Amino acid sequence: MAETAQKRITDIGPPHYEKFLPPIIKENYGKWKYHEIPRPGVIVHISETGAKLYTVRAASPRLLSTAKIRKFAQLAEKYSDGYLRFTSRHNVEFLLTDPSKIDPLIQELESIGHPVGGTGNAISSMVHTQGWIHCHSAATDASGIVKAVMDELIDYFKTMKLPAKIRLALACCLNMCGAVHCSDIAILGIHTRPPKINYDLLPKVCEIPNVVASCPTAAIRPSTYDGKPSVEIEEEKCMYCANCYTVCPALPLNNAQTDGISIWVGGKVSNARTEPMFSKLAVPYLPNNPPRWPEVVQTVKKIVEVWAANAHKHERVGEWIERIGWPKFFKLTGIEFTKQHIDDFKHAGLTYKTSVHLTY
Amino acid sequence: MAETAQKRITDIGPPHYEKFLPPIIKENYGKWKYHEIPRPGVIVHISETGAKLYTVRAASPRLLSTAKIRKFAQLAEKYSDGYLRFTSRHNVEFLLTDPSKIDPLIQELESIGHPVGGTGNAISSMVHTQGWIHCHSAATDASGIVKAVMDELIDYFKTMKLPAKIRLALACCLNMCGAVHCSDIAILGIHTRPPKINYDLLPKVCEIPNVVASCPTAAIRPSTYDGKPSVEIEEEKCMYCANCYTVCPALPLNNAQTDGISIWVGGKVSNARTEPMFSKLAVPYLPNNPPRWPEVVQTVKKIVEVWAANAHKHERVGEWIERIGWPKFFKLTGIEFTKQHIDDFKHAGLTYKTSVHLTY
Amino acid sequence: MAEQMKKYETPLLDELEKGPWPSFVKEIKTAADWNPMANDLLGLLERSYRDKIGHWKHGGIVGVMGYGGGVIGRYTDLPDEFPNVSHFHTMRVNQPAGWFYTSEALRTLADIWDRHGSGLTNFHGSTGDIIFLGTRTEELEATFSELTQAGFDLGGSGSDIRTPSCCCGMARCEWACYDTMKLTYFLTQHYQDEIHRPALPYKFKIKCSGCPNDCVASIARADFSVIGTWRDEIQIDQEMVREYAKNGVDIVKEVVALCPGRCIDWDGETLKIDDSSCRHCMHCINVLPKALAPGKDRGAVILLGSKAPIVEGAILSSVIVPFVKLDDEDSFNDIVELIDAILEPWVEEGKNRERVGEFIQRVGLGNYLEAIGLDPQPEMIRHPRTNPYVFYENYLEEE
Amino acid sequence: MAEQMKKYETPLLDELEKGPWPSFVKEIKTAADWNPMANDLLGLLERSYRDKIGHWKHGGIVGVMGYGGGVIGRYTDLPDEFPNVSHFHTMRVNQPAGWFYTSEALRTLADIWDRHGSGLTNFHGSTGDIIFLGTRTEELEATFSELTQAGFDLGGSGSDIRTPSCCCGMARCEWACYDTMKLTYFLTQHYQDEIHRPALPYKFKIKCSGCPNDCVASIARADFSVIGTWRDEIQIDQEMVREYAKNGVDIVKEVVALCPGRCIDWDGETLKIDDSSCRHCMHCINVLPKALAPGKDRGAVILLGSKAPIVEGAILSSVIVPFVKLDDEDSFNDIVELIDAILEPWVEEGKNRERVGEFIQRVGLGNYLEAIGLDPQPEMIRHPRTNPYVFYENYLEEE
Ligand code: SRM
Ligand code: SRM
Ligand code: SRM
Ligand code: SRM
Ligand code: SF4
Ligand code: SF4
Ligand code: SF4
Ligand code: SF4
Ligand code: SF4
Ligand code: SF4
Ligand code: SF4
Ligand code: SF4
Repeated sequence: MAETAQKRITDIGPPHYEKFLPPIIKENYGKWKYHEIPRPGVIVHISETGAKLYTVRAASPRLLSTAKIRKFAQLAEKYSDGYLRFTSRHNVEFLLTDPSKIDPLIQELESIGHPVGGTGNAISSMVHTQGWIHCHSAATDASGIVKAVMDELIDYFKTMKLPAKIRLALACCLNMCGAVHCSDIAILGIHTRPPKINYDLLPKVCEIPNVVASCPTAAIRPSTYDGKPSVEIEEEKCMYCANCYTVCPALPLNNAQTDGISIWVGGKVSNARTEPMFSKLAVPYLPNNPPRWPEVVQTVKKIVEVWAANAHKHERVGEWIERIGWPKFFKLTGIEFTKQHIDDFKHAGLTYKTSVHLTY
Repeated sequence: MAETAQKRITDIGPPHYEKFLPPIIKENYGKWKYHEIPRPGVIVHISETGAKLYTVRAASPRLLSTAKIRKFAQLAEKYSDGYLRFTSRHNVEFLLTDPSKIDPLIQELESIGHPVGGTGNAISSMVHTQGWIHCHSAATDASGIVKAVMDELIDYFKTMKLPAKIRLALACCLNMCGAVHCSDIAILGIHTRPPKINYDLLPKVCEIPNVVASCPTAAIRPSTYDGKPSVEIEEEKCMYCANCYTVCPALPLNNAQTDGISIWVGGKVSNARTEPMFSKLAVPYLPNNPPRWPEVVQTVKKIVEVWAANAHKHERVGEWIERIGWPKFFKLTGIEFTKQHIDDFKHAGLTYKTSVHLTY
Repeated sequence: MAEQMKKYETPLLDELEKGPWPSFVKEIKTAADWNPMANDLLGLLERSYRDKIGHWKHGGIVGVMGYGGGVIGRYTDLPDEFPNVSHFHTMRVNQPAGWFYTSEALRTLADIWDRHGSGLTNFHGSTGDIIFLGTRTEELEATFSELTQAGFDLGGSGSDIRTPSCCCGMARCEWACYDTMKLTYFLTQHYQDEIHRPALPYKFKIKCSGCPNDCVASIARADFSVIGTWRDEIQIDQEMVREYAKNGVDIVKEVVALCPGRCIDWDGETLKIDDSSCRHCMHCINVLPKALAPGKDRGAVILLGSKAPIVEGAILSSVIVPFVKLDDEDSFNDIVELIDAILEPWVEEGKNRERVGEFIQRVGLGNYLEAIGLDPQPEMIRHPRTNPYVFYENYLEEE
Repeated sequence: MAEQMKKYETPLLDELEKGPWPSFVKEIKTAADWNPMANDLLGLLERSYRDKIGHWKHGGIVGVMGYGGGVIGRYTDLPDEFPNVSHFHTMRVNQPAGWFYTSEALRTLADIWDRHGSGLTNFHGSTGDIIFLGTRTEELEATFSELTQAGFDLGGSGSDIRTPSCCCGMARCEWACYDTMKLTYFLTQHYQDEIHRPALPYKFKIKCSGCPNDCVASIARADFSVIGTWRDEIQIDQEMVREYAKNGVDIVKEVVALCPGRCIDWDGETLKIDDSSCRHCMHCINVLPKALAPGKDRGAVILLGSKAPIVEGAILSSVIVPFVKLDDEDSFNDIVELIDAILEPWVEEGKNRERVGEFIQRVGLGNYLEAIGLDPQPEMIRHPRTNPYVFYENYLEEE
């Protein structure tokens, strides 16, 4: 195999995207004039040239077997001349030029369990992460909760009856790979106990100064244990961020009994109307209850429905709450307001209410 | 005088306010129904009972001689049955029941140099502080600048032609006794050089640990000088707050050459429409130029006039800037934007522009 | 005395006698005509104008017997040249609530000060006190004695409760949602000891405004801010609204569009307010004072912690009690209980020169609420936390 | 191999085969039918569902020759029970810009992964890569070799530049203000070395959105965010506006009232926009796509520094270049120069695991701008400082 090594190709980057663009896109690149959404899951883009591109968007669990990938490839060949793409929220999109193929494609997608929708004022797929499928850091699973939540909210994926877009996301630990920090509703896996120190392992695999430096609340101090260099954790100072665990495998926080989930609301990314906003804490703790996490599903559903019933048209969750005020959000959703909601981190003082703009 | 000492009265508090209320107020206390401002400086309050109270508001320099106080007392006796009050912005108000006395009172006030006005959409008196009249900490004078600014803006005191109220204030050092931090336009005395250490005095009058602890940027370290305990100041870390000077007289910052003035805009206190806001830095430095501080006067005037010409009705300075955006504020006023405007203190990161909501 | 006084040349200050705004220089000169302290102040101030620098030294501790507060010590750094301001201490005299006076009361004050001080005053200081501007140490006790004989007392200074102040409220304003002057007088009397004898980590200021317009700037300038409000419907006189419209008020642009609750509708005939979304900002009432008025179920919001920037940056007061009725003695006593509760953890654990607002920021509002026995409420915050760094101690305890 | 595979009972996971949303469990089972790694993953995951805890260990450093990034090492903590996932490393494969594929390309990828891995993938990872989910160390090099033969390469991981990603832009969107895919491809190619060989203090992500709708969430998820915009007038087709109005769009409520620049007027006939006050938020265009369009003078805003909360709290990207044209190779090269300038002080002075956004917050935006040679502009800030703690070094120097 020395030969292979000689021919080793590196640093070529991805294939050029043009190779994968259908002719209609090449011809109308940069010439699109407007779009319409004739039905949920179908977007038609009309070009200056008059050309029309029909996109059919189907749900994806993101975790795909190679078999399913081949199936998508086959569908693309059958309906869209072999062209397809994926979206920034991991849906799959077929790029059609022949409108008569839309219905059959949708039928076939639905028949293999991939509902069509997610466009316009809908719930699209949830951005999410690895969870128990692949990550050492996870405080909860990712795919399972997404499945349970979306099963319950499927109607909002397949229709466009909501006041505005609503983006759901999930991250299985505070690292927030799902970048849930700017989502309308975010589900976040959390630890609620300080790390347990593995005294045997620690001196072998961790650099103590790094570990000490990693802790944002200075809860970790160098110490010795059984004559060996180690660390000491002031438990009351720990807020379970797991940053120490990221730099030191001997400090696991995972805990089957006490790991759980928090729910966040009101973030957004787009600049439409209001500036991008962070999500804010709605529910500090819900238990990990596999396989279907009913507490999480019901809480998310409740928030979606209260928002749907009360928001003005085009009002994202955060915009709605800004208009009605947080006290009303808690009242309408029935979520209890607790000490945990009150910020106590770096910029906490700026989150206190410094006006009498209150509703009664 | 031992007798006096025995009869010594303490802790009686101020006289009860009822002693000083005119009969019309006692009778209509809590019964006022609405008010009108028939002309600048005159407010009439109408009671449920039909009673009418006429208030005539005159400018005051706040620093009053006892002679002037007696003059006010005399005017009150002549026009308002001996009743008068002062406002939270230090104007004097005469409380009349007889409307025919309004004109003569105004004439007399104007004739002794106390113009009438400050009501409605006007510039009222400037809240201000001691300056070189009385404070050891002052980086500039107070009364002199106020006089110079108000001489220039008098027309806005005597009329009500501005888009909204506009509150000006001055504080002669960062302690901000004038609480200028929430003013439409604030004038602030500033030092721009680190303290000069008086090595002889320091060990005698200052507690070194207190001095070290007082510095928010940790610029001060304990040291010795000439064998005596002292402190050392890392000059690049100092931002001239004078907190060390407050706790230690041996660390003066006052400097005739480099003390000066900064201008702040867009603060407000009322809850009307928008929530209370802090003032923000408009001009980082203007020189101390007594007796009339022309640079300060012209800058303030310019801001007032640009605001007056561009704001919508009822729009305070801060509300106006929020609508048009800061880039336009700098463009319209011609004020240069510099590194100093960019926050670098505790919550600096939150002042960066995290959206593409820009105007071009 | 007068005949021996120096005559200072004041070319710079003379410039500030010109112009339409009342001149503080004229006031000083008026006093300087007969009062040597005022005269030396004039000379010293001219010197400051020339030198572009103040000529006062850091104050020492001076005061009247048994009091720790109420006097600001002050000495010039040029005592040889200006011996009459070698001492120039300020006395803070507690103003009557709402700053109402009779001519007689003013004269009494002027007489006392002419006998003992510079003949110069501030009506009033930024905190609200009457300021007697400048006298010698040996005059303090005598001034104090005459003041108390006349029914006046000193205000606060140093690490004590400062003289509470308030807007004119029910005395002259239709919008007062509680009796600001009554509450202020009550609190001032109740806290006499705490005002006069500094025993706190730092100063503590109280200001009472009758409505959300906050005419004493309490939300920016008081550790303890009481701001009147209502919780039922805004009172509307539709006839009057129409009259305003007829007289040229553009109800849509000037009122509807500026309502932060976006809860007003105007069809040209009737003004409708969705009071459940009203933010109690006062704007619509301010613009249409004859037509609108605060509701009838009135009370106040209590906010805590504002201060100037030294040294952690300025703070605005934040909501600690979203609504409280303030219509009888009992409710005033409840305020006293609340203040006492608020002071306790701060007095015990506050650092020297740490204002209560800074203390709360340091220990966290949640912990502070626990310490003073108040339940967390969403009204206390602008929004819940955005960071995930939650302490789950309570779940820990539940185990 | 298949015949020797264990059959796991998965009562808990089976519950997640039910319901209308596509089931990831079905996907795993499909692969588990023939692939022992996928099969052991199924068993292990069922165990996690039972235990309510993950069964993965902290990853070690694994990779392909000469690259430091692109592979995430992973090992189960139950290797005896689930030997086929004792190694289960992820490979990150760089996606084509805009995530467009041909069926052929997809099949090529599937074939490679069937030969070397678990038969499971993510289309795509959160950063945008194609994720090949789980294989053994010894398969990495072979997979890499087949990938590059097929024209694909690995993406980033660790402290390197991560795979840039972008919205579909001009390929399928009428609002793209610059060619997102072209720029993304250009940058990806330019930074091959920096993507594959970690040499930064921490990760550095690049995302390109064609307009302020920001469909790749670049402002929240990229250290370097490029967001398209325009600076001339919004293009209006009045006829079409009227048609929307006729068809039931309430122009006043849905458009005028929600415009953050408060710069739209609609009299029932003509829509007027005061473009000098337009904030470029896209809302009016979003609601009336047939009638309105971004202006013709198009380009982008460049923002810097966003990241997830670990460990100082989340950051959104903030404006560093208020407007830049991006219509030729030169302008792309300018972007490269800018990125290089941005990286330099951070690489030199950044702490280990300090993102560029955190670095800027630590050293201060003003100082950082100086270091990279950009002038301060008011567009870079939400508002000027509110605290008076200004460093006057420049005045010092002037002396
Ligand atoms: C395909 C995709 C871009 C891609 O290259 O993959 C895309 C495509 C379009 N977006 Fe988007 N957006 C896509 C992710 C996003 C994201 C990112 C995200 O969700 O993580 C955002 C920011 C979300 C946020 O603010 O949190 C986003 C915010 C928007 C908005 C602004 C919505 C708002 O009012 O805040 C619009 C405008 C609209 O829909 O009116 C928009 C509009 C559109 C349009 C109509 C643009 C056009 O003319 O083609 C496209 C169809 C929208 C639809 O689904 O109804 N797109 N769009 C992404 C589809 C994701 C999916 O599968 O659902
Ligand atoms: C007399 C005084 C209270 C007192 O007890 O001393 C007072 C009295 C009134 N205020 Fe005030 N305000 C007084 C200081 C304030 C302050 C405090 C300050 O300036 O430091 C504020 C907060 C200012 C701020 O936001 O920075 C204040 C914010 C208001 C507002 C809200 C204005 C706004 O739109 O933001 C109103 C409503 C209005 O004028 O429409 C108001 C309205 C009023 C009314 C109309 C109330 C009434 O019905 O009687 C009074 C006459 C106002 C006028 O001058 O036009 N008053 N008012 C104070 C006069 C100060 C002076 O001499 O000029
Ligand atoms: C006289 C007065 C200014 C005036 O001209 O009106 C004043 C004068 C002084 N203030 Fe003040 N403050 C005065 C109202 C204020 C206010 C405004 C207010 O109360 O509404 C503030 C801002 C609000 C606040 O409390 O934060 C204020 C914030 C300060 C500070 C900063 C405190 C802080 O926590 O940020 C200091 C510094 C200190 O306490 O060491 C200070 C310190 C001082 C000292 C005692 C100087 C010192 O460092 O020792 C000044 C004595 C000046 C002198 O020689 O007479 N003064 N001071 C005001 C009191 C008069 C009165 O009793 O009515
Ligand atoms: C695979 C992926 C999640 C997914 O399921 O899609 C992922 C997985 C991991 N991320 Fe991530 N991150 C992934 C996108 C993100 C994103 C989203 C994004 O890029 O848009 C973020 C938030 C944005 C950001 O960069 O801040 C993200 C923020 C983190 C962080 C926190 C970094 C920070 O500065 O705040 C960590 C912790 C770390 O770096 O030590 C982290 C660390 C990790 C590690 C390497 C765990 C670790 O501590 O070593 C995870 C490996 C999981 C595994 O076993 O496969 N991951 N990570 C995403 C990469 C796929 C791809 O290349 O396409
Ligand atoms: S969010 Fe945490 S647990 Fe989930 S994939 Fe990212 S690092 Fe792993
Ligand atoms: S989990 Fe976070 S807060 Fe707790 S010890 Fe580790 S680094 Fe510190
Ligand atoms: S602002 Fe500063 S200088 Fe002016 S009176 Fe207050 S403490 Fe003295
Ligand atoms: S002036 Fe302020 S920053 Fe400078 S040394 Fe003194 S306390 Fe520190
Ligand atoms: S605060 Fe309200 S009640 Fe008090 S004077 Fe001002 S407007 Fe009237
Ligand atoms: S008080 Fe303010 S929020 Fe309430 S209705 Fe009037 S304008 Fe709107
Ligand atoms: S970001 Fe703008 S240009 Fe890109 S897909 Fe979204 S709407 Fe179109
Ligand atoms: S893009 Fe946004 S700010 Fe500009 S006119 Fe349209 S709605 Fe208004």
